[in-house]
Amino acid sequence: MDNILSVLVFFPAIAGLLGFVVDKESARTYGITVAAIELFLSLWLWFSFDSANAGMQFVEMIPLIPDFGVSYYIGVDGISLFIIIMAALMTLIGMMSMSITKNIKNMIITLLFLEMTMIGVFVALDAIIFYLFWELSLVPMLYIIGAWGGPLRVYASIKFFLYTFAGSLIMLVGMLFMAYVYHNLTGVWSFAITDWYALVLPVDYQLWLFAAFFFGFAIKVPMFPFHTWLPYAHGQAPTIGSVILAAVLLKMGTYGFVRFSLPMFPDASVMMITPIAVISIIMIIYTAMVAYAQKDIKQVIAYSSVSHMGIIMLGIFAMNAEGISGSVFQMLSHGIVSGALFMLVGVIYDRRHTKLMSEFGGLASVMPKYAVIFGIMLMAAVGLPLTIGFVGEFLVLLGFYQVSPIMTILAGTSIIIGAIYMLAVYKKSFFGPVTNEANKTLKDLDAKETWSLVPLVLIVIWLGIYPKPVLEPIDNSVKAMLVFMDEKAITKEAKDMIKVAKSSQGGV
Amino acid sequence: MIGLSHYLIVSALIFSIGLMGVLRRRNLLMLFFATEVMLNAVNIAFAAISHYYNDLTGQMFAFFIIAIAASEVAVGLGILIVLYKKHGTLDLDDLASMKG
Amino acid sequence: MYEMVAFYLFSVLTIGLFLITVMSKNVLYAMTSLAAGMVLISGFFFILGADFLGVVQLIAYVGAIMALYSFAMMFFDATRDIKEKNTNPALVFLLGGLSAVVLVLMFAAPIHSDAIQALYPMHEGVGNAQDVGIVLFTKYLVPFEVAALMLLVAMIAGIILAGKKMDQSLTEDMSADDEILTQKDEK
Amino acid sequence: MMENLVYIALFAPFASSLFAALFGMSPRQTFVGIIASLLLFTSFVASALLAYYVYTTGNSIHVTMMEWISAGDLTIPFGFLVDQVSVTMMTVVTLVSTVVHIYSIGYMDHDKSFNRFFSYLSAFVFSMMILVMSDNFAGLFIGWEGVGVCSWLLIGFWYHKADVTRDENPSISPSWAANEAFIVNRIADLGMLVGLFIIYWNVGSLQYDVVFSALPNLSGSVLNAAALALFIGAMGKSAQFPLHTWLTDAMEGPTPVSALIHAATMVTAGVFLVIRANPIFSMTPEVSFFIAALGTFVAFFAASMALVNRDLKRIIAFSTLSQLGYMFAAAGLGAYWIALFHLAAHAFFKALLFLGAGNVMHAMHDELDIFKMGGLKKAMNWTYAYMGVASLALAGIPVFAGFFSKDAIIETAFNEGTYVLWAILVLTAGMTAFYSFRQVFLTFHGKARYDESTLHPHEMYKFVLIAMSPLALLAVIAGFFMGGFQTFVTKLLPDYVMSEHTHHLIWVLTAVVLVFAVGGIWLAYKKYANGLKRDEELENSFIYKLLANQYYIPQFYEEFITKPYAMLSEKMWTSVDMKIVDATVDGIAKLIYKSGDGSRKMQTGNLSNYLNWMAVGAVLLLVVAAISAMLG
Repeated sequence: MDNILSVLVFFPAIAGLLGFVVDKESARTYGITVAAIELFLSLWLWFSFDSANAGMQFVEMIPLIPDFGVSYYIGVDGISLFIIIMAALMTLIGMMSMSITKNIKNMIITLLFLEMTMIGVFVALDAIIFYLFWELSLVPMLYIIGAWGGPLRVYASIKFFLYTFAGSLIMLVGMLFMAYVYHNLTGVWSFAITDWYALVLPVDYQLWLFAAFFFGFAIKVPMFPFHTWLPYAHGQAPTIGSVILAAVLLKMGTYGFVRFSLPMFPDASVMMITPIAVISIIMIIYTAMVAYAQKDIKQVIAYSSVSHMGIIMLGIFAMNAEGISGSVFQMLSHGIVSGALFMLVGVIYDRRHTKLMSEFGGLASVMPKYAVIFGIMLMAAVGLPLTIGFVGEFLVLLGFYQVSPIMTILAGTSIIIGAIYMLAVYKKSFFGPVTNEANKTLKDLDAKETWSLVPLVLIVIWLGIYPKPVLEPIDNSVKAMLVFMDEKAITKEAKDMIKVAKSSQGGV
Repeated sequence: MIGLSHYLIVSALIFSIGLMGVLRRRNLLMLFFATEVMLNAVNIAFAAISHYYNDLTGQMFAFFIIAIAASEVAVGLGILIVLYKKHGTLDLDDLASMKG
Repeated sequence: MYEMVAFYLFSVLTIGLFLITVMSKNVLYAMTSLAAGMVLISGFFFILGADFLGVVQLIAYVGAIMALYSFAMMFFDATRDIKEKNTNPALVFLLGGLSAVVLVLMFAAPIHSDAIQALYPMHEGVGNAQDVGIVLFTKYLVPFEVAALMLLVAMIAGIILAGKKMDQSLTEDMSADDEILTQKDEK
Repeated sequence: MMENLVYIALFAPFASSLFAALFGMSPRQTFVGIIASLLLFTSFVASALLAYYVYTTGNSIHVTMMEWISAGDLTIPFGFLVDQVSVTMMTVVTLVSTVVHIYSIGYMDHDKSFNRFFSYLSAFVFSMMILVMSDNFAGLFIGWEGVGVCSWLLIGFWYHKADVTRDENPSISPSWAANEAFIVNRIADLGMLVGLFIIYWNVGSLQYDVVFSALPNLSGSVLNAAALALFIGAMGKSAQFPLHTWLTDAMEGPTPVSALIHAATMVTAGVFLVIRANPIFSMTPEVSFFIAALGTFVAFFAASMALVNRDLKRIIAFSTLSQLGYMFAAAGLGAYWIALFHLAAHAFFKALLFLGAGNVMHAMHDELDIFKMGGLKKAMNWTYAYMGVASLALAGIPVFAGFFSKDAIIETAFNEGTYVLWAILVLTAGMTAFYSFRQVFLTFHGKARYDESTLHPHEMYKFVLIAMSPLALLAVIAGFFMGGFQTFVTKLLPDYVMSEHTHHLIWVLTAVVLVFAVGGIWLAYKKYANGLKRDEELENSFIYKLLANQYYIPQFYEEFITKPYAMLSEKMWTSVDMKIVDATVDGIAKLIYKSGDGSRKMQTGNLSNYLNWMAVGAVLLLVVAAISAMLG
């Protein structure tokens, strides 16, 4: 099956279109079936993926506008493979756990379209196709927040849309300029990312282009100080929206840095290490503190997402295989863990219709299963060894240590302050006596919730103990990218900074 | 000798007259006349350039401008008549239903 | 020499006529001077050797368009002076004058480029109409056909727009307005 | 064969934990405890067999199970190393754990979360086994964090208790104490991680053997940084000043937990790390001396707080802290094997002491204030004997285990010429004797100070008392194995022998220590053996209050760290995030909205106006074009 990627991208969308004729009662089953087939397809992709090959695989290319070098050009490598699988997985699990009954059919169709755009972003190898899916992904999310959200949903969804859209437009300008530069230097038009990779740009061009792409990606990540749309979006979005947003949509930003900024502008990236590291450290520490001050569980997790994304950003700019591989792995880990945490918050919200910690207390006594799963996810979130959260965080900090020990120590405080706010949430909600009458009769997880959460728990532990099947393809692609970046870099600083694996030497 | 500049200057002057008309007229019909003036001014310029550069493209453009002017007048006048039927006036100051 | 005389004559006349068009309060005067100005513009075309264009100008503009205007005018009350309250005449003259000055300045400046290559050069010894015809029906065939289609559409649009309620006089009986409005509402 | 034993020793506790977890949410079932204990015993037997193998052959066993993380040049396997040091730890850990497991069957008898308790306890043992058996620093870190989590779970085992004020209960609540322990440990873990990073980027591996063989090539500053960072990690787990406050608060957990985790095993992980990484520490004399000095300070510091404390478990916790200080002093002075020996001996008698305290609590219905006890000797003969033996060992009275190990540490301090440390350690030995016997006398001697009409103290179950006997036995006789132990572990660890000079003075030194120890006991006897006579004047003195309030350090942390952090967080959110960052974004949006609103006035609906605007724009463009043409 050569065009499995196209199938992966368009199957959910076609199924979504067909979904309009599906009966309202069976819409949910239909959606779960489609998402399950999609997940199966993505797992098949993994199965047929050649781990030893670091380059792009399953490449498809159909010229769309030959005069301007725009083509339908998709492919997958170790970096994007697992994010695709995670997108498929989280869509399926999100649908399974969904408690929404209002307009369920619209929700299912929206989710299927969202799945198409998410997978499209991660397979796109043509900047225009990438941009197309990137922007399209906003629309279903806007609809999900705006139609099923909380009381402030209109404000939140518009803020989300306009904020990210403004960033993407700057990115689009960057893309067009990049294509223009490509045309000037080579005489042909091309929007293919792989063609752009080959281009060696002067440093000032690199800096401008880096800045343009930076805005698009940074707002999506979201990096401090562009993060304020996120708490609103999460706070107002329905559970499924938060799950997808945290698990997959945020990853688009960090993925963009790995796919575009690093290999295309190696010199600029190296020059920007310090500013970005500083922003990332602010993200890590500052948002962790803000998370600690929150009263609403969901807001805590929303802010903690920002904090964790800071770790991911830091790893990307470590410029060595340990850091970048760890970062990509951390994207998966954060996707699964924060997705699960949002689902867990959704569970209690369905029961109590409140997310305020002051309303809870002593939940561990009434909902032991829930407490156990929450506890496991919490430990994964604070990066406990043998859970998925540790591998990425450890590698990122390890990798960045080579760049700057002091900044690593500052960033490493995340393991302390992360524990502070997470344990505070756990203590306030789960420990202590059951004081609130309304909590005394709460039901523990039902079958539907259990079956959607248990797979995530298994993944969290499995990838914590044996991350190799995932880490190896990622690492191969990252190493190849670093070799490529090192060859391409023109300034001496960049050449020094970019550490190709198997050449370990370095100071404290 | 009459050069290209002469024609262009005449064209510019006529164009400015048209512009002035567009600006000071309140009657829609008169506005149409003013736009015709402007179109013709441009046609002169095209014809002149065509002549002095020995290139037919200018004339081609002029043809199409005439064609467009004709269609514009046909549709525009139709609209004017409907407007007049509806409001009994063609004065722009009385036709301000698009106020934001 | 004749050319020069003709040019200046035509220039002065057209500018004057168009000024009347723009300034006159009477629709009839305005229209008549516009028609006259257009005839004189075709004169420019003849001087410039664009014979075919000149003819088209006469036929299309003076013949067709002006005729349309005059017919249209029958719907309106052409005898009345048009009262226009001009709120800001200074601005009008400033903008018109400024654009004129700037344009004249620009056009009076010598054109340096000699590198302009004729895309569709004229041919010696061949009539203008023939030249135009060849270019129009080869290179500009599609735009030409589109223009034809556009004219057709415009014609139909014009007929339909203006053709409604032809039987009612609008200038004499204003109460017809209400009738039309009520009819519209019923729809 | 031996490999299988390694896996049995490692995974039997894990199996036990999983088995108990299966019943985690069901009501109490005794067989869960029994099976867990049996599995732990299996692990102990396997460890003992391994110890025997290592002892007889002198070989170490190295197995690699699988690869864990591999990225870039980093490769971390799940590898396990059984050598003289780790096998000692394994045996001690599994032995104490087995005893504690059996003990818990009796102690947790009435708790409805009985099964859950065993699941946690066995999980802890598994983590501890990973910690001691791992053949690389990352594996050690797995265990390190694993024991941290288990300790969090176990301290907060009675999570349903509400928070109270610090005056009512210095640890506020079990869940509060658990969080404190976890967070304080995390602070130290960061240091540990940094140590790992330093090692990795300078050596390129985290395997012990690779790292230790590469040490001579490293510069002094790198070594110092690595040693210091690793020691910061050790400080958290072993609760060294200033990260010590969590240990006494951790006494909120069930007493078997205090015995196993917060006395015998987990808190000694820091000492273990220093011993394990001795090649690094022996190459960094400055850091080592710092360790020794800090250890000595903590020994004294903790003992001083134990002098006046009234809480049965807290006194033992302070004494643990103090003894950990002794261990660090020994390790810092280069006497690694003595530190390890004291670690093992301490594990036996301190676990015994805690379990005895558990018996007392069980009898007294969770009363912990020794001022409200007294005269328990009659009802609890066995416990009295056990705690007496353990206290004698702790005080360092000859024949008992503590005498040999502690005396050796004090001699080391003398031998190294660090006479100040020596003097403090000797003084601390006297204090140790005093507070341990103050506790014994107040608990068991004199008249009952509790309400005898409502409370009828009774002895613990027989099987529990029998289960405690191996610890008692070892607390008595462990010292006699010192010589054998030395030859055993010094095959791996650097040997440490006293100089000739010290050797000559050995009797004098021992006598000095003994005088202090016996003096301490005598003082305690004088003051407390015949009941409690409260001395109001003393209790109101500044020093007494200072000690009773732990030098006000918990209060200091609360006022100057916890509260400001919470306040700063709140400010960050309400002022910075909402009022600056978000308000800026909203401000931009408002600006655009306002400008749109303002320019709406242009939309008059009058075509003529629009034409004017258009003309203005066109003319402006023309002017710009003209000017730019003129300029360039």
